[in-house]
Amino acid sequence: MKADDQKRLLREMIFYRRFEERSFEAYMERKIGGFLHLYSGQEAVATGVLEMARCGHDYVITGYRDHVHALKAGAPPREVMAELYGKVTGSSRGRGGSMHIFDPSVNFMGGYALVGQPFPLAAGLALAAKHKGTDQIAICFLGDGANNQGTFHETLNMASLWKLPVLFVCENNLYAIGTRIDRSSAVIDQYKRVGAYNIPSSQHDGQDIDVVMAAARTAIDHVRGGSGPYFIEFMTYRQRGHSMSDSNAYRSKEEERQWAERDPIKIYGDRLKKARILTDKDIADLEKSVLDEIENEVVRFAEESPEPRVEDLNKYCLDDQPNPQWIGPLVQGDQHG
Amino acid sequence: MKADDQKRLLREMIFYRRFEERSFEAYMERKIGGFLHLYSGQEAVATGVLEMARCGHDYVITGYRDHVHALKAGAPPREVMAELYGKVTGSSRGRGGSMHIFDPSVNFMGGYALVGQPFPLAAGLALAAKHKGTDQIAICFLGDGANNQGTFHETLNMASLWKLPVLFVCENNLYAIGTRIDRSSAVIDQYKRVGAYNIPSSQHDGQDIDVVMAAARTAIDHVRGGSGPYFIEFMTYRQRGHSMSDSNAYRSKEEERQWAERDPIKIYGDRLKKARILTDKDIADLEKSVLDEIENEVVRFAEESPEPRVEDLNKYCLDDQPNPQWIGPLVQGDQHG
Amino acid sequence: MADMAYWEAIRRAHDEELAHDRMVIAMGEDIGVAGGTYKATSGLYQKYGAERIIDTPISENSYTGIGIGASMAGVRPIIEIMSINFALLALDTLINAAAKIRYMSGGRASCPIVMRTPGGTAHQLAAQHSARLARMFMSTPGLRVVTPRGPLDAYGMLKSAVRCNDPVIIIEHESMYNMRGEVPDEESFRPLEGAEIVRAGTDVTLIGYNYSVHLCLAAADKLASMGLSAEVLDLRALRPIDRDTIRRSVEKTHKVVIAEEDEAAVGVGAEIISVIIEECFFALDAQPVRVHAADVPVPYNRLLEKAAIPNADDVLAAALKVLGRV
Amino acid sequence: MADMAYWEAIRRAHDEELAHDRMVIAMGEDIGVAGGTYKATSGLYQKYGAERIIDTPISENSYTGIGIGASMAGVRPIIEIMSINFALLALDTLINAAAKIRYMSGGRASCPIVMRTPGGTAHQLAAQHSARLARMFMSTPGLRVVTPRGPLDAYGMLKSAVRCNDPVIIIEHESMYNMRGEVPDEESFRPLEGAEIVRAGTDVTLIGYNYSVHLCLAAADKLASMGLSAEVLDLRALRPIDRDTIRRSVEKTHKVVIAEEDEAAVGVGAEIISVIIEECFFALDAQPVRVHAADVPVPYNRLLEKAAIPNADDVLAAALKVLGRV
Ligand SMILES: Cc1ncc(C[n+]2csc(CCOP(=O)(O)OP(=O)(O)O)c2C)c(N)n1
Ligand SMILES: Cc1ncc(C[n+]2csc(CCOP(=O)(O)OP(=O)(O)O)c2C)c(N)n1
Ligand SMILES: [Mg+2]
Ligand SMILES: [Mg+2]
Repeated sequence: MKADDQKRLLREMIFYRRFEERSFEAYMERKIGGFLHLYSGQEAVATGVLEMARCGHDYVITGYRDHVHALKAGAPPREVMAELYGKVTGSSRGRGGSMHIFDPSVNFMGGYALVGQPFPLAAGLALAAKHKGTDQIAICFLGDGANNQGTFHETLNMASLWKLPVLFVCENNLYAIGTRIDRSSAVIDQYKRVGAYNIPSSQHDGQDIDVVMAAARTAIDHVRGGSGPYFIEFMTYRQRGHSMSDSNAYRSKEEERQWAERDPIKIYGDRLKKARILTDKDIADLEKSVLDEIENEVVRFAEESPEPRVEDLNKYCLDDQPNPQWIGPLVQGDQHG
Repeated sequence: MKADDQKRLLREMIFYRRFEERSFEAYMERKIGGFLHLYSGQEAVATGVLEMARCGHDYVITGYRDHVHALKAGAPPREVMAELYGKVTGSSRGRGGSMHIFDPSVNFMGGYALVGQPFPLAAGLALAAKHKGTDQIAICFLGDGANNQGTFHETLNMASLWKLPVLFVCENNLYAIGTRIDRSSAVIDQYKRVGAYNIPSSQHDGQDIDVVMAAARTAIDHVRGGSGPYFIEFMTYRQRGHSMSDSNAYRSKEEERQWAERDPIKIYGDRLKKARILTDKDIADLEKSVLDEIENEVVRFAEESPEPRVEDLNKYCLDDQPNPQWIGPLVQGDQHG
Repeated sequence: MADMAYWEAIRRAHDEELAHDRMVIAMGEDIGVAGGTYKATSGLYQKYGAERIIDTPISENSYTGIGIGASMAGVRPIIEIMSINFALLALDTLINAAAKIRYMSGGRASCPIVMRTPGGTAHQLAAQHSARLARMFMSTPGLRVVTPRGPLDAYGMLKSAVRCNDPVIIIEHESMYNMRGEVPDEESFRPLEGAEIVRAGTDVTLIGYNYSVHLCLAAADKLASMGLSAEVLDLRALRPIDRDTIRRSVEKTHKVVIAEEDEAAVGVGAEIISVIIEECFFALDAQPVRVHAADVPVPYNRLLEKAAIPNADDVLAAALKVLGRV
Repeated sequence: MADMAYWEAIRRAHDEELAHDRMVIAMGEDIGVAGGTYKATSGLYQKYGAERIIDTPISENSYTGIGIGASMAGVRPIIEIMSINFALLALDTLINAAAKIRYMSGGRASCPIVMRTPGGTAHQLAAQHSARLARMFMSTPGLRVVTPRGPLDAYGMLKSAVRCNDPVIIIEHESMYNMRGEVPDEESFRPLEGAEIVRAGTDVTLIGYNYSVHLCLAAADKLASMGLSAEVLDLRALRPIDRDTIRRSVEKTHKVVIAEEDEAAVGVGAEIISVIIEECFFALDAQPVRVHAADVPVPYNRLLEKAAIPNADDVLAAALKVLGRV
């Protein structure tokens, strides 16, 4: 990988971290409402996997912890932030909020709040790609907890049976809200749960973006090559609580400290410094430019954007411009028995 | 096993076969309605497994193909037949019919029509046994098709996690209605789907009751011994269509012929003859006595039993004699804000 | 005009839409090799192949979800759920996903699926195979819900549903698949909205949908023989409801009976009564009456089943009551 | 009398019932080690152990099914589903199994489970976390459905539900867990049936349940300040419905408003209107009005959310309309 790309990747991860932390602040100021699930600490996974995908072309779908996946998939940051603010300029026009970022213009097919619901949707996107005969693949990011839903089993079986081009990325951050993985899954290594479906799988460090990219390369090549689905597990850790109201009381400070040392931005930054690609000063500049961009382009846009109009409450429930041939009106007298 | 027990087992299987075939006839005479799923050809599985269980003590639960499981679990044959007739003397008082035989007096906890629904119910019965501290186990009989439901995955995970005393018996008859197993399951051997749950499993011939009993012994000892769940798969074949309306058009005559040779009653009868435990004449006598019993005790009872009273339509919807303390009436004026 | 069975009409709609647009596919249990429980897809597997007529494992929630996902990317799936009872397994993906995706994406994504399923009692299928549940879909914004009462609508509404950009739930009925009726030879469509006056009348309005329209028609015949003129209205669409046609009929007859095969509680009848109250309370000359099933799971025994489910005589009795004839 | 929060009342009921009967257990996601999303089981894991306060994986359909299976064999599970939206995943086991097992077994088996879950909008939780869905349970024979509006009922109805032999669905509300109220110090029970006249009045009846009772009370206050006397009726139980209390109130006031937080279509309000029509059509002086949410998935944006969900002013406006004051 070229040095420029490496620098770009580091900047992206710094940007994502700052994006999340800034939305935390906006939440505290009550500018963002609802549930807010932050991705801080897990950046290497989405960034690394999607770096290997063809964003804008491949379908990407995930759960409620979705900002960074949307951003890396190509959703404009200011639109994502505006969505968190509930503004009409937001990715989902202010209707979805943090958990439901959508940007089909870059094939980012949404964040979903129901744990496990994206599994079949992802397989369906893959089925569509296959049916259309494109070389698109579908990438589904979900947490470790989601694997306990029936949809995991049902979907992986069908994806394998029908050789669908779908990559399942399990972001194993060891917890589903406050429930540690060994208390919810009879098999701790999630990639081993897939043997029952004839789907190849593997487990990797999710904090080192180089590891993530190498693993994703293999998996994506497999899927795009027409060999059917692949399941890839990355071991990672969320640095913050599950959502804003969570104090992390269920996990030890020691565990948190250990994982903090394996911060993906730190790991990658140190590597680039060691390789003399960047100096401390360069990184400080990067951080400054990110702060600047987020404040002046992203947040300002969100702040200044208008609210949706209350008169538009009913918009988007159904197709606003249906073809009358399918919908009606019905001509009375055209009776049948 | 003693010769007397062997003779009894053979008679039981003949009885079950005749019971099913006789209900087929009654269905044709429109004395039985609804859906009727017959067990002919699979008798060695339920008979063999439950021979090794403690019927009346252990919990047994299954799908809609449930007559023989109920009978072997201890439900009186005439009550099961009366249920098929919809009579008030039936196992479920005429309310359930063929698919919903219940006899909690012998811990036969029902037949269920929703494919996959009994998985969690069985685990729940096991949880209750464990919680009560008895040495009961729960035995869940289901078909190969049921393993594709999400409840399979969800339940097996929890059963393993909580070490519940539950035995899952998969009756793999190769088809789910008209869909052959290789068209619905990415892994053909069903016992291999269980690796993901840390549950021991094995696969056996389901047509030879001696094989079934030996395998069931091991599995039941494991479960009753407190080591958690076990999953056991028996390869078998239904001789008739899925239900009355099914012509079996999707399977070859050749396949049917091959399996007909492996009729469990024939296999066991031949073995007992070879071992000189029974002669042809003995078997003919057995058959005659079974016919006689079914005609004169079972069917006659069903025929002669009364219908439920239409006035009782609303009975059994809720507890008919609730404790007024929990239900009401509410004393007005006892207000709160 | 061809005289055909309800199932044949559905099969024809499938066939035409599959031929018309390669993006149309069908999925469900036993719909392919086996041709469908009610033959609604028979022969299509042979004609269009396994990639377009997809036999699914018994995994209702996820194969429905796969259809929904595919629909977000340009495919037009017709999803069959063998019985509406099994659709309870797929409600998460239908209600939490399909019905809400357009809205929560601010109109940027959509789920043009069709989900077809028979609801209703047939012949002693007992509690787990006899639910009707139309109410659950009818109450969900973001869905369209239609209930074809005969071959013409079964054919033409399925065709419209496939082309419509919203998720459409088509509720059929186990006891209607063999009903026969006329369908034009040339390709045609029937709208997904609009109640239909199936029989004009002046003394009382009998409102039905799906199978219960036939109970209303039978009751109207009997009323006619007594010299009473009943108007029979087929709701056709349960979502959205055609309030105008209901109002106009009630303003004409001033008396109304709603017949549903389902239990009353929070059901279609309750909603229609409320609509009438909202639209034309003061046009009512008598208290509207709902005819409905007993408030119990459906029993197996044939006498109990019969007692649990309303029939044409029950509609007749309700009409006579509304008309003050009893 | 102790003043306590709604969540504390639920916690106390759990604690007392767990202490009273070893067969009582609790199950749900994050209810044990983490103490429950709304603290309704906090501290109980420490007190009763992992065998009785069971943290479940994210497997709603099957852990609910496990609870149901256990209940058939003598255990009394209190099952928490973190949000009613997720309960759609468990409807098969709740509606096809729990609600029907007693009936289809001819009374030989029963499922004495309690399922508790919050339904309702809170603060911008958006479409997949804001459904109310009480209607789906209310329409199902074989279930009991209750909606405690405050700590007293939250405490006393949970206790009764645990001891009752039927499956009981308790619908709580995200926005009520911190509401406070008086609960007697001594152990007590509240019945699972019966509507309650929360405030007596003569001019108009305002009917609510769950959170919407509070909208009715607030509207009644405003009406009082205008010299109008509203009677506020809390349904308390959605199944079975207390038809008598409703009828008596309407016969007194002749005017009625039904307030529900849910969308109107096939909802609680529709059923109550139908009940009123059936019970006392001719006692009505004005057309009954239902106050309800907009017919859309719930939007995230706070202004849209506010516009989508009814408030006390909407109830007031409806009351004034019914009273002919506008
Ligand atoms: C069907 C469903 N059940 C429960 C929840 C509540 N819930 C939200 S997130 C979550 C934990 C999910 O954990 P995991 O899949 O590991 O993802 P993570 O939050 O760790 O990224 C739960 C239980 C939900 N949103 N949907
Ligand atoms: C949830 C659900 N989906 C679909 C059906 C329709 N159905 C009834 S039996 C059956 C096949 C089940 O096959 P299997 O589990 O192998 O059992 P078998 O009939 O072979 O004994 C299907 C699809 C159902 N009853 N329930
Ligand atoms: Mg996690
Ligand atoms: Mg089978």
